[in-house]
Amino acid sequence: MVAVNLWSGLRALADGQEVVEVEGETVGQILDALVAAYPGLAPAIARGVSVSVDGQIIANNRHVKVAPDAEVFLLQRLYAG
Amino acid sequence: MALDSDTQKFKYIGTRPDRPDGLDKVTGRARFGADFSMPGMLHGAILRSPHAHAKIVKIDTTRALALKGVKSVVTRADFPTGLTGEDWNIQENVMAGEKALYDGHAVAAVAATSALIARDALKLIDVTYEVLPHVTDVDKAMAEGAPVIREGAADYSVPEGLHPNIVRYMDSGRGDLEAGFAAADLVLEESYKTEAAHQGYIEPHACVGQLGADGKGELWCCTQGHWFVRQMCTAVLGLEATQLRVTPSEIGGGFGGKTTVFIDPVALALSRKANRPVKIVMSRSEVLRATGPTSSASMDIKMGMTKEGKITAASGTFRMQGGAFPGAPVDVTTMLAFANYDIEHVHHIGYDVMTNRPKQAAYRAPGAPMGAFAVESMLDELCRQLGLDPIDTRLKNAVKEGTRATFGPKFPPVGLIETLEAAKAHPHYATPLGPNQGRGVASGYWMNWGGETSASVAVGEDGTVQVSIGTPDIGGSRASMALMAAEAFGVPYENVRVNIADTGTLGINEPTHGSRATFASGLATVEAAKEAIGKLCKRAADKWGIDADAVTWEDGFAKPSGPNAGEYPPLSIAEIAAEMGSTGGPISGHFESSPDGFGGSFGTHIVDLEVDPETGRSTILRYLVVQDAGKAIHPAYVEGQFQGGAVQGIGWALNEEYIYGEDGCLQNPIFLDYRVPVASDLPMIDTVIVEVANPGHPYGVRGVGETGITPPLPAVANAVRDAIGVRMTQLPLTPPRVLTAIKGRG
Amino acid sequence: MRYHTPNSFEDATAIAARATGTTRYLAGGTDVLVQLRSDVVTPDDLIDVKHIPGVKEITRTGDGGWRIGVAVAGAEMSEHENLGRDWPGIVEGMDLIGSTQVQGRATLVGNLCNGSPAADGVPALIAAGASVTVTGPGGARDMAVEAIPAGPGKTVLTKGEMITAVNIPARGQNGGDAYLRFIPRTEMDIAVVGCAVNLTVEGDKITSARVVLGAVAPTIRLVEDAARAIIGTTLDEAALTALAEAAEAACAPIDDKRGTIEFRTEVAGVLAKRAAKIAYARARGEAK
Amino acid sequence: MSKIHVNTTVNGDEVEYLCDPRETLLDCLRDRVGLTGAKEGCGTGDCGACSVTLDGRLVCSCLVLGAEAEGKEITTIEGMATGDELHPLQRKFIEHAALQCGVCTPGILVAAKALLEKNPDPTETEMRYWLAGNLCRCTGYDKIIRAVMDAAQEMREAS
Repeated sequence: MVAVNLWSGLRALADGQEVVEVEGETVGQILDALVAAYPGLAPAIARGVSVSVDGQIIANNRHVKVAPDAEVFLLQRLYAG
Repeated sequence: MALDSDTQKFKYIGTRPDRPDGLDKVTGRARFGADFSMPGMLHGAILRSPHAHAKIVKIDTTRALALKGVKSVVTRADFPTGLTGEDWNIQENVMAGEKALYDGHAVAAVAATSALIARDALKLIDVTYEVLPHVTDVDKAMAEGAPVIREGAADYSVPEGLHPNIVRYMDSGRGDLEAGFAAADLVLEESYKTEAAHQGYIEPHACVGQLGADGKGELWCCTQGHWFVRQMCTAVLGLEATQLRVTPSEIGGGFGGKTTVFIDPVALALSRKANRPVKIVMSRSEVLRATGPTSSASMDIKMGMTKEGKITAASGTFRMQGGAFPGAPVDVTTMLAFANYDIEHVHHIGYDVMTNRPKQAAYRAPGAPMGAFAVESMLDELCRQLGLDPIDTRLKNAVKEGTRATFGPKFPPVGLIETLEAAKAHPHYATPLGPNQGRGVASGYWMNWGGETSASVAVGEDGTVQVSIGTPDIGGSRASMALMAAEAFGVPYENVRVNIADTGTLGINEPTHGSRATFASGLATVEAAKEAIGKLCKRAADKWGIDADAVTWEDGFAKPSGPNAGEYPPLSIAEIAAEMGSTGGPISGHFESSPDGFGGSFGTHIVDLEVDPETGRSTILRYLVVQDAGKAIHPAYVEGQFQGGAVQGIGWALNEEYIYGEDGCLQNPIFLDYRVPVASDLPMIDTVIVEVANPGHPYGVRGVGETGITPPLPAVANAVRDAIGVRMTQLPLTPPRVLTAIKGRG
Repeated sequence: MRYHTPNSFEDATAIAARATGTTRYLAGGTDVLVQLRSDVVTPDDLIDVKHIPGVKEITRTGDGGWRIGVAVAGAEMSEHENLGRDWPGIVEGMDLIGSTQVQGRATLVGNLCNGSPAADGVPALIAAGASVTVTGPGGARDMAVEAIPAGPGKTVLTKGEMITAVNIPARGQNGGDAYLRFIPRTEMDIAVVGCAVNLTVEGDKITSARVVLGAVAPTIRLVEDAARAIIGTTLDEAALTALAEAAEAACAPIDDKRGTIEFRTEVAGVLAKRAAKIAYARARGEAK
Repeated sequence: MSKIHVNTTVNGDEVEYLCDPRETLLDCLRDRVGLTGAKEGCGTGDCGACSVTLDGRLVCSCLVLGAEAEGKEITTIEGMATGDELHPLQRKFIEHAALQCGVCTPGILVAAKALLEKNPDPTETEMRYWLAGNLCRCTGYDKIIRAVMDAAQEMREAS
């Protein structure tokens, strides 16, 4: 199981939880598991999120491995200038 | 991708060679967007709405079509329907549908045998408008009764009951704000405003488009990212992605504003109808009215600090308008506003609001400068009222590796502390100030991601190396790529030729934006080089009849890796290349991925300025940029990013703004009144490059392109506060506003 | 648009007289071509005056004054050896217009006929008491420069009339003039406020003065009260305060993208004081 | 509208073209004569990217009509080097990384050359005011001024 931290705006879509436990060994599996567990998160994730794994910002790479004890945060989409 | 080694000794990296494209650029031979022509080419011109908000009742193009020399006319009717999401937004912005949404919105376009005929033809297009009420201010656009830009545009994030112009809502943070503020000795609350600014690139958008009825097209244009252009044009025109080949010209500045499309789909649509290539070049007033300035912002900040200078709590509400479309970078503003500092109790609220203004586009660290102006101004005020040194206070709160960021995750290695210490130690900080003079300090951060990257290298028959990358070279990155390839191959810098490949010859690449080019394309070049080097070693091994693993590559030579591998004279890249045709074929290397491990870059700026107390005009006396580059590949161009970013920030702080009249039209659409800094406005911009290596890149590279624009907004404001004794909270700090503040001092 | 290159003022005015649509004269073109490019004004007839003999000349007149040809560019005025010694204020005004490149083309008459209340070249001409020679169907006559502007973008010249020379009076002894303007940057802006002062002294007492304000009213204004505030004084603090008050009182500016009413009024007083000090120092031979 | 036939000299070469009365010298240099070194950044004389010299005088070619070039001497960036020998300013701009995107570079080089011909030893302030009409958005002007100073010194030593 991996603990995923949600930004406060998403908590309302995940029964008010700040941290959500889901099954998954890669970023992609974790995102899919989040949507399966809390369909309300689907539009936010579809719109594009970045995932931070132990401080590394993963913008759109679904295959990055995630250790069970890794620190995982969902972050709003990044921009570029 | 662990860093190859911290104390790497580089042969080429870190040197300052002449850039490979320098000769063309100083002789006028370099071909920018508008310098390109084609046989049989027509000239296009775009008719733009004179109204800020109007229903388009009818467009009659008969008179225009009748004008001799006119070959085709397009309106929205010539574009496919059924698009959704951002594709629809881009199509709607490229050519208005039912409504003209802002002053300058494209309504129709003409292609003719000369630019003058095309311009004359525009006057013959009769558009019937039904003018609607408009709104251009972000706070007014959210208020009760404000004109609605587009019904039903709000997404899942927007709570019920808010004005339809509010299309996205953000809420993030942690801890207990009340407890945090209670623990503070001083709590301040203040509202801040910044106006929209334009990237101000000197080259207006230009392209030549050729599209056939067979759906096959060619596009030559100035752009920061031709794969983005391909995706957007094919979506807007209903084409298959790879049937359009986009070739980037030299680009005359972009700063984020050329990562999208405005005229390219129009040129292609005109070309398809006329069956001839069509060239469109924007005028400066079209660029300012109808391309993508950044958002304006209205912000409320509250921060608490102990008398020792510890920030105990911070909260911010950020209202930003991104024009008549969703997309104001307010999510980044909420992420980075307090990100410099280790704050336990923090909360951000963000509103993305629509107004009757052009669709915003990215502008160098999009979203960061606005938040920094507010937060670093308030931090300066807290320090002033508590009698604390601004740099020491920032040092006391500065984030470092392992600090939990205000936006959630722990920080990887970063260099904020190093920049603060270097700034404090710099002679500038100790220089005495005269009357009416003031000093301001501020820090800023930018981070990003690697993004889709494809690169390839190929060994020439004479052993020289050709590198093909997909990130257009705006600021000298071809030199950096050549340095990294030279380092990897161990061949002289002069033996490397770097080309910006078109979309037909490389895999997908994200644009040169997000300070990613040197990081991502650089990394891809090094990885592609490793693949080619592997093949070069294999050819040597075959020649010597030993195993490939027993061969290493050093300074451009294949060598037996150890005594037991056998005694063979080293083989140079030239020797291997000379016979590669008969030893297995051409040798090249490729690398495609979306690399992560991007290193964010912190910067700290100090500015001294003098305010004329009788007129309110500010004169910059000294300016210092200290920024963490991780590893400066070509130091001169790293300094150039520091200096260019700082001067854009100075312009944004002092004189640049979008001025809309009561009629909702832009009043200053030319460089006479859109006042970018000129040479005589500025002193030399001093720079210090700090190098805290980024473990995510083989040479430690961090993206340096964007951080530089963020600190100047608050630093200049803090310096004006220091000089006149009054805190000003709205940019730009124009002389009339500063004089009013001085006179209000009483 | 028909482009004409007459070789005499007579031909030029004849073309203008029989023209039916919009007519413009082309000297430097730094206003006319900007308006052409941005579709603000597309003349039907554009009369290029640069082929008329004498238009590029700066000549000393019999009475010690100066005659400036209509096609003399600002840069040529700045580079002229003696003109700037006599009338630094007039040369400064012209020199502030636009960039070095614009200085290579822009002319005094073009600046005057464009009719902008913020014209930098005009206040010092008025302060100097300069006149222009107007030629038309009815022959030639001299008119004071201040009589030419008729409002933003308009002059009193009628169809077929054109200016053929700028006549600057002799400097005379113990005289000094100066022009200052306020712009938010250090270069390249249109004046938010402009002020020219021309005065003569006897010893340290001001014997005559003309004070002119730009960009603070629909036309450039000769401000008698401001002159009266300093005539007969040694430009002491009291005189400077009175000068500033008179200058501010003469302002009837607008709020626009360049400045507010309050700002223009306040800065008009500031510039009047500063310009007066420079003119006073020059009149007394203390400063170049 | 009938075209105007213009005979002029560009970088020492006799040049002939037909132009519409409304076309600027910049339009003609780029579209008729095929010299695209001068760039249009604003069309209003505010950016300097189109700088050329006209009978030795530094001007914005977007504020000159193509028809006005009749019988004149024009020099553009393409005429700054002599064969493959770069002008000191051109060399110093590369050496000092005094350009990033390079679209303002032709205009600035032509303007800087005109300055040094008029004043071989300008101060930094004189350089900055002379070049105030040449906008650059990438460099912040620092390295441009250093490159002009360095070139000026080299040219003084050489003369």
